[in-house]
Amino acid sequence: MKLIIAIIQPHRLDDVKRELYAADVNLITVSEVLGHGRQVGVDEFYRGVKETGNLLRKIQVEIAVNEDYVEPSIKAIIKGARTGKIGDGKIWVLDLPRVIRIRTGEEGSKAIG
Amino acid sequence: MKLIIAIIQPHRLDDVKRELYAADVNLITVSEVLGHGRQVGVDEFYRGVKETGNLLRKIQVEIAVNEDYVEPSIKAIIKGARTGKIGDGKIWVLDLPRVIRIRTGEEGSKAIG
Amino acid sequence: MKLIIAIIQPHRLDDVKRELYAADVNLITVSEVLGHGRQVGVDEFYRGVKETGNLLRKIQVEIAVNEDYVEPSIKAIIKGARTGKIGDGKIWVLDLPRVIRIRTGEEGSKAIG
Amino acid sequence: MPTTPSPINGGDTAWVLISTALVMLMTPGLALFYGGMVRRKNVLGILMQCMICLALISVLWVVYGYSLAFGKGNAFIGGFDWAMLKGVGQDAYPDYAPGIPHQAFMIFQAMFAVITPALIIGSFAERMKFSSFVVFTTLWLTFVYCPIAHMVWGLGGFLRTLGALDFAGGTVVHINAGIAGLITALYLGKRLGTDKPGMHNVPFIVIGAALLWFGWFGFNAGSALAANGLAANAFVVTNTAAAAAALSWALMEWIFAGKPTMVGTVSGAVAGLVAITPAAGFVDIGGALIIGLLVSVICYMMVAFVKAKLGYDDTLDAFGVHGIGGAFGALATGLLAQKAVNSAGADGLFYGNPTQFIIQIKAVLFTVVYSAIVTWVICFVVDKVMGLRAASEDEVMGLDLSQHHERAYTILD
Amino acid sequence: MPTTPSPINGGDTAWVLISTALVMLMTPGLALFYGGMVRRKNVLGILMQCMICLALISVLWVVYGYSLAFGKGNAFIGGFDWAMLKGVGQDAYPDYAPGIPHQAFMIFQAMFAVITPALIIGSFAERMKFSSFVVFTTLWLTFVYCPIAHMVWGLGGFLRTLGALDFAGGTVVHINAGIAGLITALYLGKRLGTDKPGMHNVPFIVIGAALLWFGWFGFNAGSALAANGLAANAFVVTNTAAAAAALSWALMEWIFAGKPTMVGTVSGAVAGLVAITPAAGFVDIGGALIIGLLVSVICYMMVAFVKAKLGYDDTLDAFGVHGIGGAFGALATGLLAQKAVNSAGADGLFYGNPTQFIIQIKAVLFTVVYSAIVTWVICFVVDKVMGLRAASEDEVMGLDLSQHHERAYTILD
Amino acid sequence: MPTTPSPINGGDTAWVLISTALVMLMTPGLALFYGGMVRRKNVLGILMQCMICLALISVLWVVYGYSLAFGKGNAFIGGFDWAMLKGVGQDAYPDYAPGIPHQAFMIFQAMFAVITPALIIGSFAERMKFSSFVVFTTLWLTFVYCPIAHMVWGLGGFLRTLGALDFAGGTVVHINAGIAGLITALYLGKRLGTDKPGMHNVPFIVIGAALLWFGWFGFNAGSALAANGLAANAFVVTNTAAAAAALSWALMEWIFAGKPTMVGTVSGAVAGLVAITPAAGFVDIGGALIIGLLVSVICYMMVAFVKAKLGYDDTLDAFGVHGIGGAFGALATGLLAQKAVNSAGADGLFYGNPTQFIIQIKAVLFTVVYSAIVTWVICFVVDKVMGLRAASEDEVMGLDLSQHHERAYTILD
Ligand SMILES: Nc1ncnc2c1ncn2[C@@H]1O[C@H](COP(=O)(O)OP(=O)(O)O)[C@@H](O)[C@H]1O
Ligand SMILES: Nc1ncnc2c1ncn2[C@@H]1O[C@H](COP(=O)(O)OP(=O)(O)O)[C@@H](O)[C@H]1O
Ligand SMILES: Nc1ncnc2c1ncn2[C@@H]1O[C@H](COP(=O)(O)OP(=O)(O)O)[C@@H](O)[C@H]1O
Repeated sequence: MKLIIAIIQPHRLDDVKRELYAADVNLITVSEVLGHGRQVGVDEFYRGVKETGNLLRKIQVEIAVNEDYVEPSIKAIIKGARTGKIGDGKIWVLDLPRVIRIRTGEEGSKAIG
Repeated sequence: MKLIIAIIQPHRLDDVKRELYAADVNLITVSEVLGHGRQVGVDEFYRGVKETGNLLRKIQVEIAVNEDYVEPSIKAIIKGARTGKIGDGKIWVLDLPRVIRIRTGEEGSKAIG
Repeated sequence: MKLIIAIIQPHRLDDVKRELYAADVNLITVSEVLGHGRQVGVDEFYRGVKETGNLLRKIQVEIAVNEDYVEPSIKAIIKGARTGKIGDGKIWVLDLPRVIRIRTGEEGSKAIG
Repeated sequence: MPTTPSPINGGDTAWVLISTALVMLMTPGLALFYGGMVRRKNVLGILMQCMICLALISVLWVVYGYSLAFGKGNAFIGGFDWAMLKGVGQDAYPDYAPGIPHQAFMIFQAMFAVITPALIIGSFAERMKFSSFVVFTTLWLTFVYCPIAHMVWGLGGFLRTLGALDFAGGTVVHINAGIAGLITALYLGKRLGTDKPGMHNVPFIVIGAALLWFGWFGFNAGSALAANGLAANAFVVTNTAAAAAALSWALMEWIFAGKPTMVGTVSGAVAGLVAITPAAGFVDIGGALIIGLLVSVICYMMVAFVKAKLGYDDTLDAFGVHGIGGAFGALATGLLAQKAVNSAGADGLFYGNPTQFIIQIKAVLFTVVYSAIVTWVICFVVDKVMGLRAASEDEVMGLDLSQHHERAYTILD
Repeated sequence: MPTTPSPINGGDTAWVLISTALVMLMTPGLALFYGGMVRRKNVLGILMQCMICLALISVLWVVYGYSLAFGKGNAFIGGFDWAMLKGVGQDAYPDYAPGIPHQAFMIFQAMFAVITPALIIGSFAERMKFSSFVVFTTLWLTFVYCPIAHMVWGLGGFLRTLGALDFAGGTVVHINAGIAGLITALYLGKRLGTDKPGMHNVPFIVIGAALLWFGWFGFNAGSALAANGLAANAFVVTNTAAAAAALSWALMEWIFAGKPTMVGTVSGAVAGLVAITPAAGFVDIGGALIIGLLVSVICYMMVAFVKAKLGYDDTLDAFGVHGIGGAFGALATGLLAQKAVNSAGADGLFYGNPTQFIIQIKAVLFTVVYSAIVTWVICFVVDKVMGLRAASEDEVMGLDLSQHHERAYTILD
Repeated sequence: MPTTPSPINGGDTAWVLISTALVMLMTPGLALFYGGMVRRKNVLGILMQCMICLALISVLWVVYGYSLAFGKGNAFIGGFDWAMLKGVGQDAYPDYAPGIPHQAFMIFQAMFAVITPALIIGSFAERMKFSSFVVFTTLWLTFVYCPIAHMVWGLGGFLRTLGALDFAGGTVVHINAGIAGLITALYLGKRLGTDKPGMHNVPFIVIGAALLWFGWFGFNAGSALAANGLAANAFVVTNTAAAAAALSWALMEWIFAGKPTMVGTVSGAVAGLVAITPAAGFVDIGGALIIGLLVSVICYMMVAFVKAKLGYDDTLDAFGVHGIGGAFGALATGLLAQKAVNSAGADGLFYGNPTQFIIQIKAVLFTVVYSAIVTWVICFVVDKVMGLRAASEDEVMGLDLSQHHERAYTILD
């Protein structure tokens, strides 16, 4: 099993969700993060003092999937998140040796979905 | 060493914490996330427009532990978090090859606790 | 490749960022978390009722790096985050087998930066 | 139309109308004060209950409430002569307020009727079913507020005839609401899974307290029903008592908990405002300082120690602050009132008139007993008919989502 | 200086000045009401547009706006005699308001001119370019607000002469702004990527609504321009209509969406306030209840069903609430007005005078047509000259960062 | 009791009482204005300091402050005759304010005494120890505010006798607080680890600014102490200057930083309100526009460029806005005052009376020097006795947790 972590632009979340559901990936966990990358932020001004906006709002999406869902999930995320402009973000794929469903205590592949 | 990540219902956090401490797992990191899973959210209405609540508030708990604490931690989380209803959440267990304590620079098992 | 996760004191974030940039590590993702560890929080009082502050504000920094950046990153984080007092936090290093850049679809080492 | 036309005074009318607006603002102020104290998932539950008090009671009051409270009746309750404001017109009704339109007096009183049931919300916060709340509030207004208001302020009212002093609502508003709060808290039992206030947004609490303080000038000084020296006196003692009580609550915390807190300081201010309410038109600056300094000591003890001991879940301390503070203020009025301040008032015990203190005790006791019994009956009836408490899964989910299908704050957007 | 010096009445002056302050507070109140409804990234866009209305129009009004609206002119527009407040002094100008300084009348009117364009913001929220907004607002004040105000309220104004009743601005303020809102929403088209309100902070919406309600006492009861029985009547019916409309909106939701919501309840209150505005000095409590109970039914239908059907993006329902509610109120005034309430007014259809209803229809239609056409022309001109809509990447980034280089909330600190 | 009983005027009394309530609301407004500007961990520190000003000074004022500032004394300070409000009753004291109760005048003045030390908080925000703050404020009220108030406004006060014009507190309130702010900022040095404002919640800043603007009508127009033409004039110029200054600050930003910001716009409004304060009863609309448009240019330069150059940490610009804006307003009064506006005032330089300008310069200089020296002494004494600055670990943790043992917002609940 794999844990897929994607950092995306906030305004693409709805599209990413739509593409994931279309790919039959229905269980996701989402959180708000701040990112510093290649994308240049807007300078902010407070009482005339410039603050170089270097932490931009991003959304982090975590998805635990079985092996055969890895490629479809990645494709779906890219389809939903890509704008082609700098700042679109990254996908990280980690090994996930063990998954437990709290409600039933089930483990492994059948716990993941 | 392992990194245990649990997604739980927000109102179970106090119980999960209590069970973990009881199992002598005292160091945890907690954050707020949103989850989409099997659990069906309440429909929300704003000026008569229905919004299907599909991202529900969840709590993510991260715990880095030595191997012999893995099972006790998982048991404690389940004990604290289980309500038996859909939405109780998941536990993910990742390999954690390396841990460093910032204060001392210590590494490995002795840095974890 | 590795995924470095650091839990640090909130007020050290600026220093950590500065040290990381100095070490040529420019891409990071940051989020707000709450931590329970050795550090003892301040007791809070609400209408005379004491609440033992056991979840303290922390910042989580995530950095995906190629192998040769692992040591410099860890050093930079420690340099920026260490105050020598309890509560300075931890660094976790996970294996990161796969990285994809959403914008270009590139994979691996060249996608990381 | 009233039978005795009397000339309308522009200054007095301006003062009573603006005071009415100030008192109206207190209910949203209270909503914020309470709303900031609960957990994030219940804030709309609080705001909604407060705003529904404003909407519902504003309507009930013009339909029959004003008539029941202030209309001709017997010693215990008014009648229906003034229902739908029949005969409540643009001329003055001198028996209540010469110099201002009768409608101005009516609407000023409306705002008192609005905020009183809203105060109770603090005691049963985070666990009452919304539909039952609406029924509870309607019954409570009708069977508790209107009678008590009539007895204390209405022509022929029995406590008024007795000579009880209540300038702006110590018994009618605060003791009444505080006791009702205690009863509802006891009836409903504790919240699930917590016994602490949530304090999700302290700045909201402060904004709310500031609006309460601001509005209270209308509440107390407006109760002079004229822009005169008595109004100025009421204004001054109101501000002084609030300030003194804020300081003494902060001091209690400094002593007993190590640091003065923001929530404590504004809680003290509210306690001071509560306690000066019955006294505002009868005491001078010395009296205001005494009342302010002492009320916080008593309320702090109540909230920090006694409540914890007795173990009832008066969630946001409506009983601890309004019930206790109101009773203290009503009794203190019997000690500190001076005819020198208000010739239409009376002297208190400290000014040589022990009878007044006895009268005040009677009025307090009567209000406590009446409010407790009738509130309990209402709880019981509503509970049997439709259930008073929210379902436990609703309580866990939070009142915002379960009772109103909305959430207070988005997380991502 | 006015030609007929007349004595200044302290009570009336106090009432109009404080009413002016109340109406001033409505614009920040509106800013919160609207600001809480948008997404987090656009809240400063809303606040800024509202505050700039306050700043910009306050200046334009004293420079030429007041003169254009209330100064001597023809049936459609005033002139420039009173530009820079020449001749608008500390004495009364009895033709508009005896008993208060002319400047007090002028500044009271200023606040109406401020809030009217601010209301429109709700319709084009989250997508207008800021610089274009400034130009749009200046033109709209000059070519829409000032003429309509003159026609309805100015000496010699054509709708005033016709006998149209508009106590506090049903046509001038609400229909006018509502229609302008619809036009701008249609002109700009839908927002990118969403068609729902963001509702990022419901407590802000409630605070905003509370300040609107509070300020509306100045708006409506202040429009009596004196602290008298008529002011009291306006105060009472204003509160009653707001309350009744809040209840009936909540009830509509209970029926059609399963639960009453906080946003719905305060939306109803605002709808009630809108609808009673033209009627406040002419109807009694019965009229207020009818207006309040019905306006929410109509506005709810509009907002929940009709808008969804027709598919325009009236983001925060400035048209749905102010346009529709204002039109309903203006027409209802033609039905429910009574000379018994205000001898300077007229009887409506239900009191035997069908002509008044016809006049009201004419006034509404005229305002709708005039406002629609001129607003459209202004949109067109501004669009051609400088572009009316924000660049799409700016819209995606949010107006706060793109138009003002700042963000509303820090995330980490 | 005053020696010359004079009749109480209802309209004037209503106006002064409601103005007092408005000015009271400014302090919580300021709390929000400042509170939104700091980092999340220090917001309660700000709110607490502001609310403690309200509570503490309200008490000190009735105990001895009013007497020291306005009681019989010499040219520099009053006495203790009116301590505990002895002799300050419900009748008028015509030498200060005929037509309103003496207590009304006293409590109106109280609110000025409350907000002045609260303004200083902006300069030393995020780093003063709370207990030291309480002592500092008490000493500052006693040894800086009361004397300056007496000299400028008290019977026999030396600047009053000199003929200095200060309608509502340009010297007494704003220069005084601004200079004190600069001194405290210099004395304490910079904050640890940051030199930028935190701006954790801009909507709070806007709510705060709106309440300040609203309250300032009471501050300035209430200073007429009667509901008359002069009050209307003060009201109008206050609104105009605020509006013009908001626009010109926004414009400065548009020019120098690319975009107008929300924080800038409301900062400009506050600067305009500050600058018109001494002038409100003496200048006409033209004067108000000039003052408003120019003050923001000066303050913006100060805050954006000069401060950065000089490097002191005037955290929230209490000096940059109140000190500089107040001095500008006081001098501009000496240029633009007209007897045509207020026959009890004087003509300024532009109206042929250069002496007035000289007098204003003297008054400004005297206030600057006096305030600077005595404030520095107070800082020094408090610092030596108990330490003025919070411990550095407390500063890092934030004042909310370290000084008050509470946090402003929960994160999870
Ligand atoms: N190596 C990395 N480690 C941690 N976070 C990263 C890394 N690379 C990218 N990110 C996250 O992805 C976001 C987008 O990256 P950016 O470099 O701006 O654009 P792009 O991915 O299109 O090259 C960043 O703001 C950051 O949050
Ligand atoms: N495969 C997954 N990937 C990511 N998050 C998941 C996954 N499965 C569950 N979750 C998280 O756990 C929460 C609970 O899951 P849900 O399916 O509702 O209930 P249950 O775990 O009882 O079957 C979800 O809201 C989501 O946040
Ligand atoms: N084993 C762990 N698992 C999860 N989080 C941890 C762990 N150890 C430390 N942390 C996080 O690091 C923070 C600092 O740890 P603490 O024990 O207080 O200090 P130190 O790291 O200096 O010993 C904690 O608040 C917690 O968020």
